[in-house]
Amino acid sequence: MSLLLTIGFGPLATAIHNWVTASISNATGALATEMVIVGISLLLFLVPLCFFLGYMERRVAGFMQMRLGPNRVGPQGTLQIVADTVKLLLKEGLTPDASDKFLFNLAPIIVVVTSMLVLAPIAFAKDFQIWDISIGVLYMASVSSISVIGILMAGWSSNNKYSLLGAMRSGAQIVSYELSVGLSLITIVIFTGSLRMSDIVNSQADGWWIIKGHIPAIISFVIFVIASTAEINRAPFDLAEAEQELTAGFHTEYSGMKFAMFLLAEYINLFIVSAVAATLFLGGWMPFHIGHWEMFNHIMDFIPSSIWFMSKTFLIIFIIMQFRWTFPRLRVDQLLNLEWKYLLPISMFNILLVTVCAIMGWYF
Amino acid sequence: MTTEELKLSVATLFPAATFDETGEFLNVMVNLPEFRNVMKTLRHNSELSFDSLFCLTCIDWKTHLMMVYHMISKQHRHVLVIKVKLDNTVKPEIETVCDIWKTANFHEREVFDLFGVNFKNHPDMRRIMLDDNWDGFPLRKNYVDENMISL
Amino acid sequence: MSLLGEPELTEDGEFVINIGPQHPSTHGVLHLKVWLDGETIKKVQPHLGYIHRSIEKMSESLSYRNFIFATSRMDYLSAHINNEACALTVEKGLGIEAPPRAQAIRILMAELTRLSSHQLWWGCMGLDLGAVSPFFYGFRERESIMEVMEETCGARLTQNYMVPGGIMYDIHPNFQNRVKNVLKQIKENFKEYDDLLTGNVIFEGRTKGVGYLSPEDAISYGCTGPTARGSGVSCDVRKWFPYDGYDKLQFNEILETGGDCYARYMVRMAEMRQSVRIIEQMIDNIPEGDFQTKTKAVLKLPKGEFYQRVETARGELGVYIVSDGAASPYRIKYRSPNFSNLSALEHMAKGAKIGDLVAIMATIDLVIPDVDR
Amino acid sequence: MKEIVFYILAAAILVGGLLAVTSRRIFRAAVYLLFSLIGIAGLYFYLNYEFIGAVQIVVYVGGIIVLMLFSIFLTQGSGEDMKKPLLGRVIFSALAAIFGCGLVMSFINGHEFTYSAKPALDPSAENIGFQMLNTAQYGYILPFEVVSMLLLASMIACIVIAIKIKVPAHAILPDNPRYHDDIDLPKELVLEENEVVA
Repeated sequence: MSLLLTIGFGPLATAIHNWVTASISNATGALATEMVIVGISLLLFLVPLCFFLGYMERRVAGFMQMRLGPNRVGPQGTLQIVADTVKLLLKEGLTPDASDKFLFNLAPIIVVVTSMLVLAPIAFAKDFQIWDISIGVLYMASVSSISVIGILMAGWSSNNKYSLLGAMRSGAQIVSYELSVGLSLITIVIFTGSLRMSDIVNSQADGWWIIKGHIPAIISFVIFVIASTAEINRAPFDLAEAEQELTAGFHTEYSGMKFAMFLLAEYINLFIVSAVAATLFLGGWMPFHIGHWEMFNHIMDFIPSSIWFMSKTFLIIFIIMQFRWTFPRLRVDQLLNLEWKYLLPISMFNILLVTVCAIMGWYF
Repeated sequence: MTTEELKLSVATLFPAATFDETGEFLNVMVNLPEFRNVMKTLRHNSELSFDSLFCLTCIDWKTHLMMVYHMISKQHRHVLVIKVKLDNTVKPEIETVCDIWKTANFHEREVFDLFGVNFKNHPDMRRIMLDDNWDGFPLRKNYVDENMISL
Repeated sequence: MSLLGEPELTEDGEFVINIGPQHPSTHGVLHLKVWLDGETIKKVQPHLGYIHRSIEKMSESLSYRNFIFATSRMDYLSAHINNEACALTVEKGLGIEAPPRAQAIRILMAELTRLSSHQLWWGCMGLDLGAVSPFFYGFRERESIMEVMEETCGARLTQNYMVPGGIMYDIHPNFQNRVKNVLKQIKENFKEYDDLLTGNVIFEGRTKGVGYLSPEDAISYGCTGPTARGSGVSCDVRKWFPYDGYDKLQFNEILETGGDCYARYMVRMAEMRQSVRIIEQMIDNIPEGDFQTKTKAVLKLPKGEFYQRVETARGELGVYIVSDGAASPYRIKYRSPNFSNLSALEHMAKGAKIGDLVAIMATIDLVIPDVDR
Repeated sequence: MKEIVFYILAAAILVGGLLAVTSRRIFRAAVYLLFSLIGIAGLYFYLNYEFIGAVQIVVYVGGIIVLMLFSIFLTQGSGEDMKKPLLGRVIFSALAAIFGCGLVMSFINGHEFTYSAKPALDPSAENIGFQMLNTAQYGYILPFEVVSMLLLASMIACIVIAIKIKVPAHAILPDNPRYHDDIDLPKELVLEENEVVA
């Protein structure tokens, strides 16, 4: 493990790439082989990640509620989530009789696949990225908008009134909050002048955008965290599955593995949102540097880039988890008011501000 | 108002009413035909103004049913009990008071459910606790439940 | 789409959903049929009786000592106060009074019950609005009160500590010390309660102006307890018709004029402080002496009618006993606070959103066994 | 290998489109349309027109399909199977489709595809942005603004439609041709025997 960290993921990826292209002469075949390798390693990464996030969520909840959280199964309760997964896998996956069975079974798949697709442009470490697409940020914004269709589909096909109400709420919510998320992403795009993820990270070598971009960047960071919490349907914006109002909203009728897929998608989305915030505002895998403190900067460089990326991401995940266990839920009209009357006008104004800053060069 | 004053003013308003002072509160027995009129007056008369009906129930005396209305005036702080005798135990009927006190809506439904008293002009006269197709009225003294197991 | 052959929308384009009988926010088996226009509530119809046990009918065949214990199962969160109401009614019929020591202990226990009930309500209120953490904070203090109860009564929830003529046993020797510790803990933690919910922007947005009940409607619907006091209707039985020596104590009746969910919330929050105040006055001044008056083995009430009311955590509980001179009551009527408070729900929820309905139900603080009896 | 990807995408588009037209359930039809549109976005990605592909997803999938699903939610009876279309309509639609297909095919066959020495157009976001907001010759600023006017108009229209005007029930009846016996009704409005008005 320590060897892996010292090598770094970037050179590792390059080595694998060279090996594959050398052993398979056909270029398309090599690409396909690499796709398979990426897919398998992604799954191997995501499942433990979701286990850990599930465990972390319970521990954070316990911390916020003066209790311990899971501490029985395995050392410090770490295997609790494994036990739960086994339970979910073995449970009967019910499909209601009066439901539209095709769409009912398709919906969780769409939700999970969408969130996995969005992972592609994320830079996990230095030179370690699945697909450095030239329109990275736009790609993420666009592909993540498909997941709302999965939720609408789940709500409608369950043939349950609670599900339908939950799906309606979630649709209205995601479509509205996408605007704020998009606009706050654009702030950094304007600063950087590129949609490519690697360009955005590289532009932060001399300082993170939240510091370099000062006021407009901080505004859009706050808006991004709020709006993206709403977009991934987490409390205090979890109206789509508001337990006290709609029992479980759009996934009321889901059980077993299909329910676990929604849970999986929720955690992947949580990770993605935090990763995007870390990449755009906190410099992604870029280490923390201070001006001309060469010694300090050098020590910071010594910490592997993947550790930097993960620690920033998990910092934001921790913040979003704290929201969940602190705030009451908003009402549906208040939710839309917040977006259309507060966040969106502020974002619009912020775009103007950031444009002025970018043109005048008022950033560090 | 003290009990004596209350008795005096009720007696002047409704000469047909009879009184019973053995209990804690002043009990007024009212005839069925003038019942609705009495209740309206009690609520809207400015000296009495019984604005709160805090208990509405029925007692099965085997030979007859007795409707009991406990009411209090928040303003004058006096309590009055109105009693109405229902002689027809097979199909008892009485006027509703749920337009005078809104709380009577649920309480009258409960009495309908458990005693079988029909409240005329009640907006929603359905069973409230039991099944819609329940047989009999459980709080009647002659109600027999074959399935009951006594511990 | 049809659900069990029922049309999705009514002829007026309304969407009908059934909240309950199994639903997280009904706090029991309450069934609400809700007509919706989008998310706006057009009409609410409560369907009751899922846990109707006909306690009134059962009591007609129980002796005057035994029927009291059935009432613990009505409003199980203020079981103690329910018992007290019955004991007081029987005492009224017998023409006796509990000794001063018993009365003092009754008040202490009743106020502890009120505190624990309000703490549970506070936790559930947060839970209903989507904040999970308050639930645990509310239960922390409730748990220490429950331990006091357990030590003295031998039971945590359905205490059954009352008998006609006093209380069943004397208090545990540790009682005073433990209660003092509990009070200290509670007073320290009131600040946390306010930090967690009262000052929260989202919480205020969810409760202010929601579920308005005018004072006239509150009286007309027979609302009592914090539900009515939130609308500014004075109705505290402890002040209006004092029993067990409440008239000798210093405490305030809390009134708020808002009439909305926030006002009802604030009434309960302030009531907890008043309960603490009452307990503080009593805890060091429990008179010495008997804890029970001598009564006959078989109690027989004289012919007549007896009505006694007490202030439970949810409002006015009235016990109406009609006696024909036998060893068991001829007819018992429990005028339960929740039954009347629930009837105002439809009025309050009209025009609100589904989320508001949950908030309104939380501030009425429904206990369904008390509605159904 | 590359051809396989193309044929998979093309099959997704065609099968999705066909199922969208033939499905008897309106919600499913919308979902099949979704697959068709995603396939088209896939084609753009396949051609390396990444920006256009992303815009295709944002506009059609994230916008239009979601709006369609929403309007289906708000409509009554969306779960029931739709009535079978009249035979005449089916034939007419099929003819129209075949005609359109033939037209396109004839154009394609008539056109000679030649290799051009010119460099390929740059499909990057920057270039498209410059072109869109270009005021010089061959700039797209005018059409761009005209299209935004169109969008504004349609938004206002949406608001107008969404504002509910309460019409008393008796006012609806006389205008609805179904309730008039003496008027000659258009063919599709005449109910057949045993048919129930939804």
